[in-house]
Amino acid sequence: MYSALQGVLDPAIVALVASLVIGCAGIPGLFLRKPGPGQILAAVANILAAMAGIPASLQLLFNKTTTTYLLQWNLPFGPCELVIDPLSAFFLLPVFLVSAAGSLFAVGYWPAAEHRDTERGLTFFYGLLASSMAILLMARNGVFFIMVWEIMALSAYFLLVTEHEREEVRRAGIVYLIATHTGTAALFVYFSLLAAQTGSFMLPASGSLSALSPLASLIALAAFIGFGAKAGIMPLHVWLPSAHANAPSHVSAVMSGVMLKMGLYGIFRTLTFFYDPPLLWGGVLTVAGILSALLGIAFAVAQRDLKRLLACSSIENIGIITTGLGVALLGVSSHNNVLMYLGMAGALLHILNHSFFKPLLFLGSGAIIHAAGTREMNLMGGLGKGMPRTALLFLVGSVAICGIPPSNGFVSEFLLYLGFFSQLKANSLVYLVCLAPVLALVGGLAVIAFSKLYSSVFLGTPRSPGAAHPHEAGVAMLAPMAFFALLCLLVGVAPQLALRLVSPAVASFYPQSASSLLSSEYGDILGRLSLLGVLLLTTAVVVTLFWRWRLGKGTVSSASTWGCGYQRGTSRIQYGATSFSELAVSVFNGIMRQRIVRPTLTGLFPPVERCSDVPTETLLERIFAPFFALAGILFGFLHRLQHGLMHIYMLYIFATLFILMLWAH
Amino acid sequence: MFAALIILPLIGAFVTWLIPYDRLRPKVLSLFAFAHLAITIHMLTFTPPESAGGWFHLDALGKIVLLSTSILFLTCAIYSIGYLFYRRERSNRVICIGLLVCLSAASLVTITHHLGLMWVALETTTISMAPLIYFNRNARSIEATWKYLLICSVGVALALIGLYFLAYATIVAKVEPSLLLDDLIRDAGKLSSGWVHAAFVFLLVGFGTKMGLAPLHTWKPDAYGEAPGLVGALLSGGLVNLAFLALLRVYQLALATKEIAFFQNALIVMGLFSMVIAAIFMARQADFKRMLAYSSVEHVGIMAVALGLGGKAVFGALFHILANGLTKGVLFLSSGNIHRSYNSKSTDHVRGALRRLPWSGGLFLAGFIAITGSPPFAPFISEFTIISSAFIQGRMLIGAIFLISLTIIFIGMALTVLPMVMGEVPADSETTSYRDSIGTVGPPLVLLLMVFVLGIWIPAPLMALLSDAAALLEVHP
Amino acid sequence: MITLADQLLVLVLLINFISLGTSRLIFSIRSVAVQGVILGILPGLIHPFSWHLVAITIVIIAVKGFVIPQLLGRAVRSAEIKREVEPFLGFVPTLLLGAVFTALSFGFAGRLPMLPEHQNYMFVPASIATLMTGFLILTTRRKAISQVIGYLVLENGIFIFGLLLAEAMPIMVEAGALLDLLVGIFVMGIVINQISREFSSLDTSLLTSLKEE
Amino acid sequence: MMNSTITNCTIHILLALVMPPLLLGIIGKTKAKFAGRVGAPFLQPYHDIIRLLQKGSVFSTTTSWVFRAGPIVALATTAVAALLVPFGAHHSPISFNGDMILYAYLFALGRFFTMAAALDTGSSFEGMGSAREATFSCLAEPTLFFALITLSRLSGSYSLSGMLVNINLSVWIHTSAALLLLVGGMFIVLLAENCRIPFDDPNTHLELTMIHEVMVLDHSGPALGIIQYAAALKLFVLGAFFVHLALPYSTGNPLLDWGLFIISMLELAVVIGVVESVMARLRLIRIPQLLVAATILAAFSTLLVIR
Repeated sequence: MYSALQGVLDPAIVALVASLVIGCAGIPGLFLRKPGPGQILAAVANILAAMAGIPASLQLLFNKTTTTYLLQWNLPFGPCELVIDPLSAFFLLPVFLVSAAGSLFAVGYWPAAEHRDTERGLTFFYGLLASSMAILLMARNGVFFIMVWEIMALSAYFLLVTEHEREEVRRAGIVYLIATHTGTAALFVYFSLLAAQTGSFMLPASGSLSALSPLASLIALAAFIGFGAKAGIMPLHVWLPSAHANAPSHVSAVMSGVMLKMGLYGIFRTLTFFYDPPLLWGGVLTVAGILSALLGIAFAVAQRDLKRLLACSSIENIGIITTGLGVALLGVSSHNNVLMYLGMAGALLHILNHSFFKPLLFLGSGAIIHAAGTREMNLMGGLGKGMPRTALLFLVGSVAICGIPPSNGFVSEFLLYLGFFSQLKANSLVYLVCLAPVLALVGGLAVIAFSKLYSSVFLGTPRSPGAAHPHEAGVAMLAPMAFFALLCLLVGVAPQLALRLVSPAVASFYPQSASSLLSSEYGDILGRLSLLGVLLLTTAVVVTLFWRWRLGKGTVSSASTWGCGYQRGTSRIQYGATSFSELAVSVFNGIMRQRIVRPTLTGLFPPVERCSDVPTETLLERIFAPFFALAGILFGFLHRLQHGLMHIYMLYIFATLFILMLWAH
Repeated sequence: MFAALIILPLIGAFVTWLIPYDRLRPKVLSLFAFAHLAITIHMLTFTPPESAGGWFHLDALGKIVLLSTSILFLTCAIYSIGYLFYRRERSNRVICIGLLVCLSAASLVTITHHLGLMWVALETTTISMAPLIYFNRNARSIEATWKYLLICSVGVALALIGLYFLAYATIVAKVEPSLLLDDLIRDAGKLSSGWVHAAFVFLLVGFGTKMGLAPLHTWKPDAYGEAPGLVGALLSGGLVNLAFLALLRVYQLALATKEIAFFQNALIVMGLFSMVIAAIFMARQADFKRMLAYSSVEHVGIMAVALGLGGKAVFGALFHILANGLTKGVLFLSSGNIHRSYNSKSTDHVRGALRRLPWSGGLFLAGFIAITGSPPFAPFISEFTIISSAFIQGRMLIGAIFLISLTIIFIGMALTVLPMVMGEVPADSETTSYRDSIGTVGPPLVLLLMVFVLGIWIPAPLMALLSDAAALLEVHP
Repeated sequence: MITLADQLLVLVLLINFISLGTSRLIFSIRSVAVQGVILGILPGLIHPFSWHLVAITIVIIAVKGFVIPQLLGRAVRSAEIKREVEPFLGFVPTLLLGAVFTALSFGFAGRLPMLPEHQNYMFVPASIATLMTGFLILTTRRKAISQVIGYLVLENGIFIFGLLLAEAMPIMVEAGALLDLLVGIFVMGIVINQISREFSSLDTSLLTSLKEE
Repeated sequence: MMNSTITNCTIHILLALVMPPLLLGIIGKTKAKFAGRVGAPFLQPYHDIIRLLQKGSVFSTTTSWVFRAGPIVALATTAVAALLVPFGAHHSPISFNGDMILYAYLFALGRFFTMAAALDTGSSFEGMGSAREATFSCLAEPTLFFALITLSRLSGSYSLSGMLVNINLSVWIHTSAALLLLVGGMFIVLLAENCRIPFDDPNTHLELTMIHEVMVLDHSGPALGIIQYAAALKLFVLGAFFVHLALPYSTGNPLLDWGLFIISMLELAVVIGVVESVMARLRLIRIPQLLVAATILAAFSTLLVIR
């Protein structure tokens, strides 16, 4: 396929066509009378497009070629170029991958037969979202960029509110829409300022601007706000948890696995413009990143809603990526190639990894929700017996997202660690190394969060009748998950291949950093990693064999769990999700907020009472909501200007006339 | 040719007056509207030479406004067939006549270069719209009509005295006394600044009142709120543009008389003020038609700011005439349908419109997205042009205020519109005879399509027209 | 001749003060009618005789002096309201303000260049003063009928200024004047009567149901 | 040279395989002596493990394959970790830049599966144990990393072997303050990670107070044997790290060095035994504070060396 493509077609054309095909995938379904075929058609189209698009973008990535097309539009914003350079090609990979997998998953997860009224719109906007993201990566005209960007944001909104009968979903939708629109406003400023700087709406070429120019810092700020809001960097993340939690699961997979990356892409792209970014920018990005990582995972630990937990961990992962980017930027400013390379490689690789395991987990959550009929982890349990395959795949995802070897998550974090440590020999930016323990803490918290998630969902015994009789997910749902799980393990066991995938993108970013020397050096180190991964697996196998051998010798019997003498244990007294994380929450109190609803027990024989603790959205509930309420009150007060009294209206006119007269003379 | 444009609707008015059947009138109305659009397009392609000593002269500016008005009017006329069918309870003779008279006057505004005549035509549109606002014949509508009529008349009276000042300035300056735009521009240099200043102030306030710039907008929410949907569409999509055209004429004059700086600043201040006011009043708005009225205040503000900024923003302003007009049509017509179906304008009662009226609800939602300047719709093009040129000119503060109020407006509107269209229809909501039909959904749908197409592709002729018009409004050094 | 016009203008100013000062609606309606008649006569005094002129004069006197007052009178009688009680601003303050504005308008007119032949006549100040008076009435009175009166006074102010242009561009002036009259009649004749039918009163403070809560 | 490395590797692996239970034995003996008892023989742990391996096993009906995977992964990860850490002055069989990070994360993998296995039983006690394990070990992570930073700064090396082997008396003399802080911190971590007193009591049977023991309550027979061996190995591996940090002397002679290493490991075992005898278990709520204290010690040492 690969070599055939090379001969036959220009990969750029292929990628372009593929992304357009995805966009149109949902349209036939709108006009077909029967509900089923449209969805199948869309899925097939998506998968075919991905099968064409991924090799094409790989080729573009490795050939380090930059292809340019001119789109003929007569809007007064200058020429509209479509360019695919290695960076775009790199970001194209997750777009094709995840959208295809999600569309296949949808066939099983959101069957048209059962959701007649919503499926059409869902499929259509899903395709629109995917293709707009693909086009976005090629857009080089600022205005065109904004247009595609907004189409992406809006189609995501319409996907999000698919189940808009539910109040919760509507709230999530409004919060998301407001957040994204505010971000877009920042982008308006961003592109206008760029135009003011360069004199045209075309995005400037890489390294063509100086960060010392007066507008530069404003531009960077606008970009940080506009793109950061989309990426969910703290404190611009408020919309993220509820949005990802309330969307249909395959949509959450795309939103979290790909759409967040578009924000990051914007930041990456912006940074390429400047050849001399000041230390400050790198510092800001690093701090924002590490804070997002820490707070994000801290929130995740406290969650009791399956998908909210995943969403919060998206904030964490975005934070890790941003940290890597910031580190790389510091490397640029301090002319330290190693730092630059490691930071950038770590960030890009983590982008790739996150787009493997996060969709895996979100799709898995979809399967779980089908089986248990709820998102509340405290009501689940024991699903592993009913749906072993899902459980296995989900386990892979959980291990991967914790960044534990031998999984892909570890590799990218490993590169970042190397980056931090690499400053020890250099005498500049030594304190950067203090990020390592923080990242370690993040890793530890991630282990808490995901062991909580996995065990309270799949292990133990069902905590509610709803979870009692789970059913295994169908092939359409399992296949994409299995695919992602394989990718996770593959990258985990053979990280050097992944590094080879990343290096061209790094080179396109800061050519001087990607000296083949560096990449080969770290290639070797990652080679050792893969060696140890294999070693680990073999050891495990050996131990297993040994154990089975011993097992064969002795008698094997089964009994109920040892209740330490108490034999009346019900499923209700086993450790639930909240109780598992309670200790951690109490230790990290202050970062993670939980509203604990405690009953007051009175009398000798108090009535039945309930105690529950609810994780809170600190920023949203403590700051934004009150602010909006205040504004509402103020505006309500000002509404009295429109009091319906005619003569006062006349006075307005008279006053205006008078003031203008005074001003004129 | 010019005559046809004016006379035809008047004939139409006479015919509809003669027709005794309520069912027939709207069809005749649409027939004449169609003819009017045909003539308009013909005139746009083959521009007739100026006639009557320069009294009639269709320049690029006029063309744009004429085109948008004529398109909007035709859609409203076709819509009225379906709409008035649901208002069988009362005769539609007055409304049909009023519409046609208004159309004739509107065309006159666009084609004349004589400020006095333009003023007369404007006043006529004001009067002819009054009975339409009073269509519902109840206490609220009479109050709305009263406020609309009195405030607008005062405004137009001020405009008149502004014109008198201008004329007197010509007399004082010993040039041939005239209110022909071209003569005025020619002799602009000689006019005494005192009178000219006074004239500009009065004209700005006068036409500003008609256009609805804050704080002269007070009549708008009442009139738009009480008028039927299609009247609202014509008020906010048509009459507003006529008043804006009048301001453009004054602007042309101001360009000629080196008094432009003051005029531009005044425009910017009033425009930004209108946007802020709109932002404040759209939040927590309990009546969706009034919300649309404030949205109209916002958009006249946008146009005023754009005009004040000058340069590339003027292009944005001119394109916004078209974009805003058509989008407002979508919003008002679909909101009219929703109003019919729920028999309420209160956002507390209207819920789950997408469930009850998939088409109208969807149109309303799309209109909201379009009017708040989201691509891929036409208003985005104009609004982005304006914002970017503000920043490119380095006028950060103006750009910032502009953008912030746009954002607040978006939030306010979202918080009103989304709960309306989403969710379930409340069980206790009144059921009415209204159902979405091609007659009532088709016209706004067509408008939405236009808005969409203009959002991604501007036809070359239109582009040429816009740039010619923009050329008329450039500062001549 | 034109000096007489000037003296009549003084009369017009006086009538402004009367309509500001009085609380009895009928009275102020009559005074405005008188003002209208005077304005009707004025063109005859400053322009050479012509049938055209006669026609204009007659129309104006007829409408301003009789038709509109009749309509208003009927409305007032049908709504059975005698006087403007509790105006938004008291009568004395309004009078003072009127005086101030008149003075201001003289000052304003002084700063504007004039044709020599108009130089020492008070057309401009009178018109602006009348305009201001109209505004003053519009902004200080609550009752619909008094606001109509305010609007008429405003119109009269504009009309006075129009006299300066009458020979330069007669059609323009007449068109303007007549259209204003049309509006006047329209507002009074239809709307006022509709209002009095709906509310059985002409108090605009009743017309305040349309507002933001 | 070549075959010397081979011999070293073999010795390394042999020690890792054979020695761990002995430490447990010595600790037990020490405690017995303090208590004035004779105590079990030194080799008792070996007997226990072998006996367990010969027993049959009982599985809870609620458990799934995850439960069975727990011990296996625990042992496997620890074993691989044992290959990364140097014993005494000898380089570890496998070492490369950044292996210390792998070293730290391998334990995380083992922990993840142990906790999962515990929660698979659906017993509230085991849930309790794993919740505590998760929280405390998460608190212990940063300390380890600060230690690694300090060492790597001092030794200028990015691999465990490099950084540990390069720590010798001269380095100690120059930066004794930093290293003392570090030793303090690491000792706390050592106790916490291996669930010794004052954090946890490996041979109490009051479930409510336990961490590690309660997690493995439901394992039986060979699985339990594997777990106990893995625990011993973990103690050994972390101990080796600590010992060389605390007693960094090396004679030039490889064999002597091995001897030194073995002796110092035994010393460590005795020390742990002493600590366990003279201290009582902390209340659970105090444990995080102690761990944070350890982190602060380590952080200070880092600051001292990188400023």
